[in-house]
Amino acid sequence: MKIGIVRFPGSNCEVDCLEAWRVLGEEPVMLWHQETSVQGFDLIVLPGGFSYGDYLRTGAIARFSPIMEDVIRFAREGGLVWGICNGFQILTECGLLPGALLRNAGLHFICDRQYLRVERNDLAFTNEYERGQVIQIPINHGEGNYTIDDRGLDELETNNQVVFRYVTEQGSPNLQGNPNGSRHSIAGIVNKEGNILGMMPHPERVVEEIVGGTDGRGIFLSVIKAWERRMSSGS
Amino acid sequence: MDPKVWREMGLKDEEYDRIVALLGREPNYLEVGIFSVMWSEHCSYKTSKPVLRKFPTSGPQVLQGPGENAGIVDIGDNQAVVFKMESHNHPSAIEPYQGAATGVGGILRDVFTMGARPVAVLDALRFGPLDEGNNQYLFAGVVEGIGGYGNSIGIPTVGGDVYFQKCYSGNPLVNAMAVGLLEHQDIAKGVASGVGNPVMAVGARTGRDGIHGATFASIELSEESESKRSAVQVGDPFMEKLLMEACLELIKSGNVIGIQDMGAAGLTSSSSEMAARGGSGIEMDLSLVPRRETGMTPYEIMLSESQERMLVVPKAGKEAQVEEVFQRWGLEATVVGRVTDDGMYRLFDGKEMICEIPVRALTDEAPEYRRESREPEYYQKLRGQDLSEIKLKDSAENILLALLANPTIASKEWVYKQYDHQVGTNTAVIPGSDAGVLRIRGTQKGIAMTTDCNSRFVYLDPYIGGALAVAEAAQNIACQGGKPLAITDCLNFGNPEKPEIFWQFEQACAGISEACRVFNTPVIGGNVSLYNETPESAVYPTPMIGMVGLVEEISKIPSGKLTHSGDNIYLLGN
Amino acid sequence: MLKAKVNVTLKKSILDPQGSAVEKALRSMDYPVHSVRIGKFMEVTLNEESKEKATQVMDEICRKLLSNPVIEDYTFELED
Amino acid sequence: MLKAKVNVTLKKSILDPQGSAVEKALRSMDYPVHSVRIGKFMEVTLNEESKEKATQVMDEICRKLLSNPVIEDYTFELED
Ligand SMILES: Nc1ncnc2c1ncn2[C@@H]1O[C@H](COP(=O)(O)OP(=O)(O)O)[C@@H](O)[C@H]1O
Repeated sequence: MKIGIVRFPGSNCEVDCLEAWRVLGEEPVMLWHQETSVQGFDLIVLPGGFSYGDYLRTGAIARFSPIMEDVIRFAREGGLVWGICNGFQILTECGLLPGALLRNAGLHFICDRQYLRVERNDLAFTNEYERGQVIQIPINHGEGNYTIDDRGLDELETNNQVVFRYVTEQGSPNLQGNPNGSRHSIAGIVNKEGNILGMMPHPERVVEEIVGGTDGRGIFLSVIKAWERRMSSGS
Repeated sequence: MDPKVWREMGLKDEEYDRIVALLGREPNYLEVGIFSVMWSEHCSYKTSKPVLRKFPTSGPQVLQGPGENAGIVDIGDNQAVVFKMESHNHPSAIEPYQGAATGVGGILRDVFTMGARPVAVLDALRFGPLDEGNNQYLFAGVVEGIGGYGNSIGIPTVGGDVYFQKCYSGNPLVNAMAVGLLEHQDIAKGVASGVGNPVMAVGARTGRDGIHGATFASIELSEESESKRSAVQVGDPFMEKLLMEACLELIKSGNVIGIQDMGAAGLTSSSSEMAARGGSGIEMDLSLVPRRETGMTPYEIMLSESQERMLVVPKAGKEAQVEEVFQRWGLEATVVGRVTDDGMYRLFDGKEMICEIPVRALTDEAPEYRRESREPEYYQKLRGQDLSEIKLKDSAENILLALLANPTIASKEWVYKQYDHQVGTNTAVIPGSDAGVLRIRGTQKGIAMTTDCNSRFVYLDPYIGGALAVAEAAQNIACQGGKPLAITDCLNFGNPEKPEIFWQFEQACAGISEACRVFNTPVIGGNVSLYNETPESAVYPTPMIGMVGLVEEISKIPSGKLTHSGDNIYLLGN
Repeated sequence: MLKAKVNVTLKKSILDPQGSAVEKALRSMDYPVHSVRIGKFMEVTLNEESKEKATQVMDEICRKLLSNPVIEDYTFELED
Repeated sequence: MLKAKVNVTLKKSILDPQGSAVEKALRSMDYPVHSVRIGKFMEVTLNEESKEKATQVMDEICRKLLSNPVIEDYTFELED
């Protein structure tokens, strides 16, 4: 599988992503933000970090990096794009995903283990999980408070675009389980077509037991499986 | 020259006379400024040097002891750990967020300038009680600043400690430690050598930030220091991230003779120290230094403490390669001078020579003081106290509850949850245990790290307290399965010109030395922060210890948690 | 050169936790504060002499980069 | 009630990393930008009718809480 990880100035989880894929047997390619083509890739990952220092707004400047034009084309043509944390922020800034990420309601940066509920498992990104499964994935952000207007929120829910929700250990998406004030406890969403995933939590941090768990593996394995299926069905 | 000039810059009259003797003439204004920062306590260690010389600093594991930007210890397999701790107390008292943030930035530069990729940060913090004055504001601002910088640049903060004690009201301590990893062949040093080799300024442009910061760190805090506020610098972690990547790439390329961070006293200290280490001379043309602001004088350029800058001496002919690496990271690299062989420190403004000083006069010839030392009165008085006369004022249960509720003892989750402690995906033990542990990718090994110092003990008995700080660090490392390797320290004390304070300093250092010999953990680097006083009092003597240990088999580290009901609990020791 | 002063504010419908925090802090200090909203203030100097062109440029960069229309509004003023 | 509009800016000689990053970005997008400085904009509504008192209050809270005099300057304007 040909995976590209985009490295923006200020990205800081790109190597973690690379290593996570390696643990699961893939060998991704690092793409410098000044490149102009993502032709031929099967998946583009926008990693976490503080692209351009996250000055002004998170992800706001990265969106104008030369490579993003082709990433947008790639995504619109159905290519798989996965934005993690800062990557999610970039995806909303460039309009590939709806809504925006505001400062955490508690105003503090949060680094913590967080329970998530997997809302759907029919995606290339989630087929290895059960629907409704509660997984523990670290969060690490100062601005992960997902917001969108009422109509947009309705649309997300109606179209089943919410992929991960912040929940308590028992799986309830209530106030107590919501670390940052996100509307409807939204932790991750996809576009209508299901090929663009944006999420605040960091699954690449939990693919090895020694550094805290393996609940994040599911996404990586799902993508690999979806790709293998596609290859074997010859499409 | 009007004595007011050097006195305001913090030089004593006899120091000025010494300068005149060394130069054989009166210095000009710029030269006085340069001497004043180089001979400040912060840069010259003029008070502490005689004491620090007694630290054990060698051992088979030590690849680099004190004297460089950071110390290095061997961990086998051609790998080594680089670490150092530094204070940013005074800037944090004035502007907590930026003071703490730039503290992290500075200590990270000390580590990557050695050629190591920083892998962890620790922070040792001391504040006054939270219900008093602006301590809450300082605490919140400092924690946010440390997180703000470390999180952004993407180095995990994996440990540290926090105490709240009356003596720190108005004079908080903010000590940051950075730990890096490298392979032996990548070790870089802060030397300028090889006649004709270029000297390059890289990274951020120079502005009027923090002029006289080094001197500022060497005086007591007072109402007046409020007005010396130009000493506040703003950190730019994004710039530092780019600078770090560019420097590491450059060092790997093998084109670097020497490299050093422009920290306290900026261009002045980096260039003169590099020349001194290389046994060379250096000359620079200040009109070539990239500036952020217009109309800066040579004095301002030399004393600016703008952050995120480095001085690099590449091999002659490799200037273009250096520029190319920095350009790719969106940074500037500019030739500002060259290495000479006559041991002189010369500055030019275009064609005009504006400073000429023997390099050694700035470094080796800095004055050294043997301060008077006197046992303080409180010491014998407290020692004479009969502890058996102290009665419990409440039930044991209530006392336990009160202790657990004490912010110094209570959980520090509020602090470390604001720090990214996992980025890099190597953190095997996150904050909240005895020591942070990182696995070393591709090996079975790990490194454990901690910061410790119970300053109340040190106050009560500086010798034993100093030794205990090392012992506590060693215990914390051992509890996480590590074998202590070496320490760095950050010696926070009051005004050493007071004999009682100097006594505390000497005693504590002697205690640290003894403990380091016992644990076989040499001191491979550190930092001294004196004059930690407010008009009311000095802080408790606080020799912070930062220790790193080697974990042979990372898979075997204990969890430090009570996991099964019914398990036995043992108390070890006497 | 022309200088523009830009104010970027969160849309009314968007919660402003930072503003609320400051509001609470001020109230607890007994100031007669009803509400606080926090946004951004930017000064942009353009290498441009024509006011008309400058207005065009400012409008474009405010829309594209300086504000996020999903959550923010902007206003700007050109100085003489 | 009276409304005050507050601009908080970094002092001239203080480094503005945000501003520089935005400046560079705009230049690389080919806008004729000379410089950008970024500060804060706040709207404070006071439970206060007297302009004089409101000015006093605003001055105080700007100094004490809304700006950090070590690195920032502020200006405010009362609206009618
Ligand atoms: N400033 C800090 N930064 C990061 N971690 C911290 C900090 N303060 C405390 N911690 C974490 O919390 C742990 C417990 O702290 P503390 O309650 O002071 O106990 P201890 O005395 O065992 O160090 C520390 O070992 C460290 O891992």
